[in-house]
Amino acid sequence: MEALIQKKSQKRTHTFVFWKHKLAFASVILLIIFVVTALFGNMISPYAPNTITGSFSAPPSVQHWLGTDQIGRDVLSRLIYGIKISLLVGVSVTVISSIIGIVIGLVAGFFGGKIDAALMGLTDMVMSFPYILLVLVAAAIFKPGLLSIILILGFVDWPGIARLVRGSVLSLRETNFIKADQLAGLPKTYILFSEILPNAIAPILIYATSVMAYSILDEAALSFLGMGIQPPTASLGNMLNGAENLTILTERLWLWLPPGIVIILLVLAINFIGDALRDSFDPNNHYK
Amino acid sequence: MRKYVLKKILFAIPILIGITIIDYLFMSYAGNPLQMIHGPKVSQAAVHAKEIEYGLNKPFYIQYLVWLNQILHGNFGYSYKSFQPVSDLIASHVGPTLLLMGSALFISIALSIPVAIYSATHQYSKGDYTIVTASFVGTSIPSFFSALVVIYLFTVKLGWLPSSGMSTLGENTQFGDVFRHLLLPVIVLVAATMGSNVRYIRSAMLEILQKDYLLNARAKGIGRFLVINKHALKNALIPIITVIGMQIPLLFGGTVIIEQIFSWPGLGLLTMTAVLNNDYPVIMGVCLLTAVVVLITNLLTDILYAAVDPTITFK
Amino acid sequence: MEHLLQIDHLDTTYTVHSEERILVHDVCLHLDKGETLCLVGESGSGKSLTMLSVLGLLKNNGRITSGSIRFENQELQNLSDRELDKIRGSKISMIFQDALTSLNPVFTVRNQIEEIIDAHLNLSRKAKKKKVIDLLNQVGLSDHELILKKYPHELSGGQRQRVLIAIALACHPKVLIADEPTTALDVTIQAEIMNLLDQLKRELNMALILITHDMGLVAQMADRVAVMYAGEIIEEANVNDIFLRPKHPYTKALLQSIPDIEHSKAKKIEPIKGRVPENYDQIKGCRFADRCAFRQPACTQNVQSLKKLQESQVRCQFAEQLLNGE
Amino acid sequence: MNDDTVLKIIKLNKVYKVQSASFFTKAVVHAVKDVSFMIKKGEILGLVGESGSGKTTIGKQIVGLGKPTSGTIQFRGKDILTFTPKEKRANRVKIQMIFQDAYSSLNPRKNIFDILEKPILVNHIASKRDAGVYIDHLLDLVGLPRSSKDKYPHEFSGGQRQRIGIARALSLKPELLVCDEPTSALDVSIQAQILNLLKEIRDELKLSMLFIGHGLGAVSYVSDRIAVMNQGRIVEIAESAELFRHPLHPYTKVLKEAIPIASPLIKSMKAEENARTQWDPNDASPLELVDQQTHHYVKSSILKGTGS
Repeated sequence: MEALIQKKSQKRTHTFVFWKHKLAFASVILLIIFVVTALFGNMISPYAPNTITGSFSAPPSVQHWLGTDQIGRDVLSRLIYGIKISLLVGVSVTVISSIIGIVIGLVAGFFGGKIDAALMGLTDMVMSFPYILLVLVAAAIFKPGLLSIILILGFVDWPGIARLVRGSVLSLRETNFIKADQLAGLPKTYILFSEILPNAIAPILIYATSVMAYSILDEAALSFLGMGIQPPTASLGNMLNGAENLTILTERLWLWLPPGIVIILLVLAINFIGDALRDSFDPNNHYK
Repeated sequence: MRKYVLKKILFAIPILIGITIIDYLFMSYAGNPLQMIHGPKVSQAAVHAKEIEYGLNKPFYIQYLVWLNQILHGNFGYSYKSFQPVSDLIASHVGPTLLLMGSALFISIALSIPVAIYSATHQYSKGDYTIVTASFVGTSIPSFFSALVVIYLFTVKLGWLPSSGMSTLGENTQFGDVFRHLLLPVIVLVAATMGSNVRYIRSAMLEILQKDYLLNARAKGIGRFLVINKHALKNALIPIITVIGMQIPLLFGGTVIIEQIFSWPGLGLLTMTAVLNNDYPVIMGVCLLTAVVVLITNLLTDILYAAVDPTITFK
Repeated sequence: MEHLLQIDHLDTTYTVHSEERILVHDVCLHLDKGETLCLVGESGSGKSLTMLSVLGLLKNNGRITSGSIRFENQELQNLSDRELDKIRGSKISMIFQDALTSLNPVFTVRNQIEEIIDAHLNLSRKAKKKKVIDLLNQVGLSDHELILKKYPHELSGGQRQRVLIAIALACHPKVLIADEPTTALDVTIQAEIMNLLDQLKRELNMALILITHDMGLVAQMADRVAVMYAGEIIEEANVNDIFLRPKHPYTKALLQSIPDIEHSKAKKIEPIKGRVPENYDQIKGCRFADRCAFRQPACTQNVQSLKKLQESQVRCQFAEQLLNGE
Repeated sequence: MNDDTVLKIIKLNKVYKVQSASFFTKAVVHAVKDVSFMIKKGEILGLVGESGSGKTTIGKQIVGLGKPTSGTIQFRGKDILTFTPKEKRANRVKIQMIFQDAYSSLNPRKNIFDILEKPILVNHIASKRDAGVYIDHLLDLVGLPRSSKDKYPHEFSGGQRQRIGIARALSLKPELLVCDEPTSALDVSIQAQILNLLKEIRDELKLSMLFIGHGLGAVSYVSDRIAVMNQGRIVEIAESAELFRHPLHPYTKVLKEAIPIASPLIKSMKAEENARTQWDPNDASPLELVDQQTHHYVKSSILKGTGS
């Protein structure tokens, strides 16, 4: 029974399951919209994000669709800029932490022994520090800002990927095709990069989507706490910052609801795409 | 079993040392450890004298050992801001945090398990689909945003619940009052953690539902209830323990934000204040403490695994 | 005469990629008291699915789409899951291929044996204790206290399979379904387990359904044999007819493809060319046609049904011609 | 040194250290004990025994996927354990392996051409230009259509995958093939195809093979001689027809009796309850020649009647 199912072309399964996922489809569309918005932000946005263009805290109007903030900047323009920052942080952090994680995971898994023990010890250590706390400390020591946020998040987000890659390498190392490669005298580097790594890509990719989602959330949280992107630069997190003030919270919903909703949609889209990827890489998933 | 525990403890020691080294490095990067012990308002000459006394002219590793010795004696230094011993500050703030985290963790897990089991046993049904989608929505909402929303709804609009502090000012601390103050932050933390809990337990459960031993249990005719709640659930305890273990460091982080928004007088608030004031001794003290707590949690999780899974002692 | 278990025209459908696939088609089987029926076929031929259908143990995406399953004159399909639970494990028991994965790793042997007794029999503590010891004796496990305290991973492969058999026998079933119970075991242990099953079957006057792909086991164990191919029964007969007078070309080919130690050098084995078709439920005519050495144009056009030929039932329209030497 | 001896194994031992329940000590598993045998050119030696008897461990040591604790493995007269890296390169590829699980023995992300081409190029079997022709030839040899080249492993059935595994092993022009239960995961009708293929290849290429198996029918069908293993030791070796006709060692007898014969007229599959106590598992006596004609060897203790 199981064997019979697996015989079905995997490729078809991938696309089939992927597109069947209506939410994933909607998410892809949504993400494309966000990316386009971010890329062409300065063309789309009605005003410059940091310029005062209206009266203080004006409610939504024809000139300012989402109103203006406490010092008269256009909320929509700042929102568009914030999306750009969020995506920038998300992508950069994912790339940095993936590279670190993949290298550490590959080295640990392939060489094993003491190297493995040392690297995994390090991984455990980084994982033992409560995540936000570590970032806060780092943000307190280094000057907060876009670059430091990216670097800080990038350097604390890798342990998950490292563990994942190490696990894949360890299990792939035991497969017969890697043994056959060894018997055929293929070079070690070839086995590691051309045989093992491509087979570990799928779980890495899935995990990377969640890193991206988390890093966007973390940037927003840090900026919200005032330890992330510093004003006047707009970020979805620091736009929400003012809502700790009771007047803004109760009477100026346009100042905090839109950035909040945008963060949710952005992260949700990424999460759904990750879930769809997981489904599509696991052909058995739908028979459970 | 005892040997297994011993082994796990032995393996935890180097990690613990590593954590203190990282902590120490951060500390030295942030400032002179002497200042941290005595505060910045000490004269240059006195500092110099102390430097020799504490061996700060000695090699780095000796300095580290001196510092470690202090830590082991409970001396985490003094706050820059209030000049109180860091250990006292931590001691007075740890209770509220434990209360908040504990309630959130308990409720989150207690709700997640039945929801996840329902979802897994009704896979691809509408209910399952709704639960999974909701869990994704849950994990995608930043907790500070949901905090703002619940404050807006329950405090501002409905006026049902307080949104600040741990008790009403000027009144004697009473259980009911603390409970009312606790509700909103706990709701937010539960909402933030439940999504990933449900998905993790659900996928673990799905895997277990595929196992031959469940088919065999069904073939025994012992009834669906026992098959799920005895055979499947006992095996699912391991992933559930894992989830609890994973939640603790995450909750520590989550409480920083939540305590800040709800002015909950716990470690998170202490940390945030310290961060904003560059009060490094306090930050480092909290960091070290939480890292140790996380490590101990990991240790406990491992030990619990062995208690739940009879095959584990042989690994 | 009514049969103990009778399956008529059973179709079991699975939803695979939102496609409906009939994986078990038109299966008719019957089983009498005290008889051993072997269900033989290659992997994916639908043997296990047929038996899981009987017990209502199909996965969520599988269901019976037509046919009837009658046990002691009762239509099993009309029963609710709760009512079926009264039959499963008590009147019809099933044991599975891999004893290690079939036993729950986190419960002791005692717990797993007692649980089935608790579910079906109302025994006092003392009676239950005695029952458990009797069961262990029956399956040839001595050193009771030690075995009962153990977890499955602490037992050997043979011991685990014996425990599984003890569980299956606990409530004196009328039918025992054994799904490849020895494929994971060594040949010497297999012999022990098979002899045990055979002996218990006689002692308890049980009917045994043995699912296997090993023609050797079939020859040694069966009274009657049903050969399955691509979801259908293609031949059903008593064991002598199957081995000495096979009527379906697939059965013949299968017998010729088995190497055996008796005349290993003397005869060259003849493999069946090709492989089992993937989407066999889409095939209109005979499902074996494209691998068959005697294929006729009509084979792929006509729907083949199970027909009586001498003492056998055969799903091949040319079986009689083949029997008479063309 | 006889010229047509391809593989000679002398007193091979393999001891594994495994983590035991206690923390500070390591348990020791003696998987292979004093195993000696040889394989001639063009000969197929079958290796049978219960699981855990050390069959696969021997196979792994021969191909170099593990280092023996003691003993020598001579390939064409040279001890492969003392090879320099250069010698290794030149000689090791002459010993190839066919795995039990054909699916996991092929990289799922590469098509058949890529899977076959790389080892050929690395070992200079054919140039990049000639590789295509050579691969066609290999596919012909194992009975797969040439169009298989562009397909991926998941597009094949179990039997076809095993054919690809065989093609890959053959691509390096090996002189010895270690087949580790190559048919035990396959259906009966497919098993026969693979067994016949292996025999044909042997006849055509004059290859030597070590055929490890637990299906005794299959092993005796392909093998010229069979070695019977029990608890890490070889207890009996003989030509395959002879071995099961005149088994001498009690374990071989038990094994033979246990086989279910595919005929309802012959009652087989006997299992005596105390059969397993008829021999001493620690019997370290050497193998002794019983019959020159059939190359029948058995533990000397059995002949002297001291083995039981």
